[in-house]
Amino acid sequence: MFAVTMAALLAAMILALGRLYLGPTLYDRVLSANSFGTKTVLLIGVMGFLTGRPDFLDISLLYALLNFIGTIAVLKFFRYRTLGDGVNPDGDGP
Amino acid sequence: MTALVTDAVSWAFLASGSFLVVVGALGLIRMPDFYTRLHAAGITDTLGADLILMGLMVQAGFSLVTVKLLLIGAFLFFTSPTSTHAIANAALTAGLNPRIADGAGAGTDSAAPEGDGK
Amino acid sequence: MGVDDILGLFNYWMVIVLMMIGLYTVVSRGNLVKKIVGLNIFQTSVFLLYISMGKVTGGTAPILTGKPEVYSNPLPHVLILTAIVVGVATTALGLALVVRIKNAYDTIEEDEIQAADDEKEFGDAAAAEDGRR
Amino acid sequence: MSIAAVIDISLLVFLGLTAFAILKLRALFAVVMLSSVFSLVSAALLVHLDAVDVAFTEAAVGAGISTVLMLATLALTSRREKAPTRSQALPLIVVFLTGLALVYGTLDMPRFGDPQAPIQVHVAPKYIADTQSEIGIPNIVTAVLASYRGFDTLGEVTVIFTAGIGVLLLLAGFIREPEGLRVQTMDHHLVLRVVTKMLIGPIMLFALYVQFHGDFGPGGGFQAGLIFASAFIIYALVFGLENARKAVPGRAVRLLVACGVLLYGGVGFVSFLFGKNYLNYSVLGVDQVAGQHLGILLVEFGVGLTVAAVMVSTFYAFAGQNQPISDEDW
Repeated sequence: MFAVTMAALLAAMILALGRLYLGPTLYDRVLSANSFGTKTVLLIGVMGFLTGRPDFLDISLLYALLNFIGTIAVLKFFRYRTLGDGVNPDGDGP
Repeated sequence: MTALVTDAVSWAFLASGSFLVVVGALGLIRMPDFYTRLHAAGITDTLGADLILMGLMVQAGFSLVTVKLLLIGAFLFFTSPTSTHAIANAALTAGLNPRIADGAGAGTDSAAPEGDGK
Repeated sequence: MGVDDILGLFNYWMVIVLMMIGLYTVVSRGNLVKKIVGLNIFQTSVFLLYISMGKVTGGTAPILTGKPEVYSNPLPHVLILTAIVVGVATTALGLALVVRIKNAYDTIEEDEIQAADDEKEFGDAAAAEDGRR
Repeated sequence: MSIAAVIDISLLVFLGLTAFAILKLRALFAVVMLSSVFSLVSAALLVHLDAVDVAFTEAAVGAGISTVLMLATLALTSRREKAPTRSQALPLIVVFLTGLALVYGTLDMPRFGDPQAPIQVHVAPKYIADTQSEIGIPNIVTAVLASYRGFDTLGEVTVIFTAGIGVLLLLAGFIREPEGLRVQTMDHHLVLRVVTKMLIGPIMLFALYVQFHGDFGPGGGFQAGLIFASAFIIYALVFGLENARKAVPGRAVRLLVACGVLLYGGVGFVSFLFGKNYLNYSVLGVDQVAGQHLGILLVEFGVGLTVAAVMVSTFYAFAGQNQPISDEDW
């Protein structure tokens, strides 16, 4: 059964990768990268059970915690065009 | 007997979770515009993920593994909707319009396709 | 060469494919950020080569369980673990260089940097042609 | 074919596809997103190849820090790659021939997973057999990293230290005080601010867990340092660099960069004083195992300190640049 779940996750990852490649808007890309992250969390979790040593879930936990840093950075990047405290020439976000 | 029951329950969870994950991914690739894709990705990130984690929890029984799975579930439960919200918010403020009815007005100006689509 | 050989070498072949994609990105693309991403791909392929070599069939992660078990080789893991962090630190250094190049040349395309250098050395482009003749 | 082989092959093919997509795409933002996916898949593959510690490190790097650094660079340079002007034929031929030569070289290699391969019969069996009695911790990788091969790791930490200094030297001259600039702190993103505030605590707690649980499970100083740095970076992203600098001043971070390496080197020096070899921790405690425990704990802490401080100061250096990207580069 773990193998079936694994196959489903891999198939879903292929599809998400396809969307990431196709775009067309950059928001589609962020979205698919983000959902790819969730699938990897699950994949690593299931993989632990499949190999019989499920005590290595720390990696999944790490992704679950940190995966949205990337999303926040992207959001800030597109709204303010910088990751620091800089200010736009026109004074406000687009 | 109990082993059989736990296996059956966890397999039911895993199967339905896998199904939702695949459906969500299909939606991600097949839906016509960004906002509908957002909706499809949401299925994977919340219910699909939680069902799979629940299936694993039933397998693990009462142990540290279950606690870790619970934590993963809890963090995903908070971070996934937050990032989805953030992306949707960013897209809307950047001027990407939802596609309405007969295919007109899919995405406009500033947030339009990103140069080379390939 | 049987199926076992192909399966037994597939990891290495795929590592080589990745390595070559990374190398090709570095050599053929003019954009400096893209070059650094190419270097990262190359780097990851080297990591995978080491880790693949350390894997033992039927083995498990080298964290002792108290039961008799076959463990994969921990030595490549140690080498690569540190290499990843060193890798991200040196990537940061490379990216910092890219930022400074952008400051100095106002471009991060290799060709344009080269052209700007030529211009500085030989005057404008036409004079450069004369100078070479 | 076993399930393991199928997973192995599909993940490798995945990596190949992602790398190819990175090569093809010219929108650099998409390249950054793809390289984060590349890192995710390689972490999954590393778990599959039993290298949980390595996968953990890859995850800690790929989940946030490398994406953030790449994006920061894009924000300071350009978002678009220009079309290649030169002929691509020569590089393609060179790469193809090199690849063929390498594939030819693999034909003599021991097959994947062979327990009799030369790499499996030297050195490593000794580590696996002796770790429990000599070091007394279950995680062999940590034992080798911090004790058996402590010299190597000291070298690596020094490289990280040097790279951090390099970044600071390259970028520090360009950090301008944000006087007169309006500090942008994502005021209108209430949801983000609340969730971030909620998560920073658990992230730091998790970093501490990884730091001090590294003897027993996957983890250690390198991973913990990266996770700790991620917590500060997320704070700086959402609440503004200025506020982050108030919480952790740049000077303090730069000081910590050196402190970590000094701690590592200092532990080695202490064992000198007891008349033993450099970095021989056995003398630090009442018996060998206790000494090794203490030594590994201190050394890993030094590593974590340096890694976290280097990453935070690198982020400060990148995010502190105030040169708005021009419209043609956007």
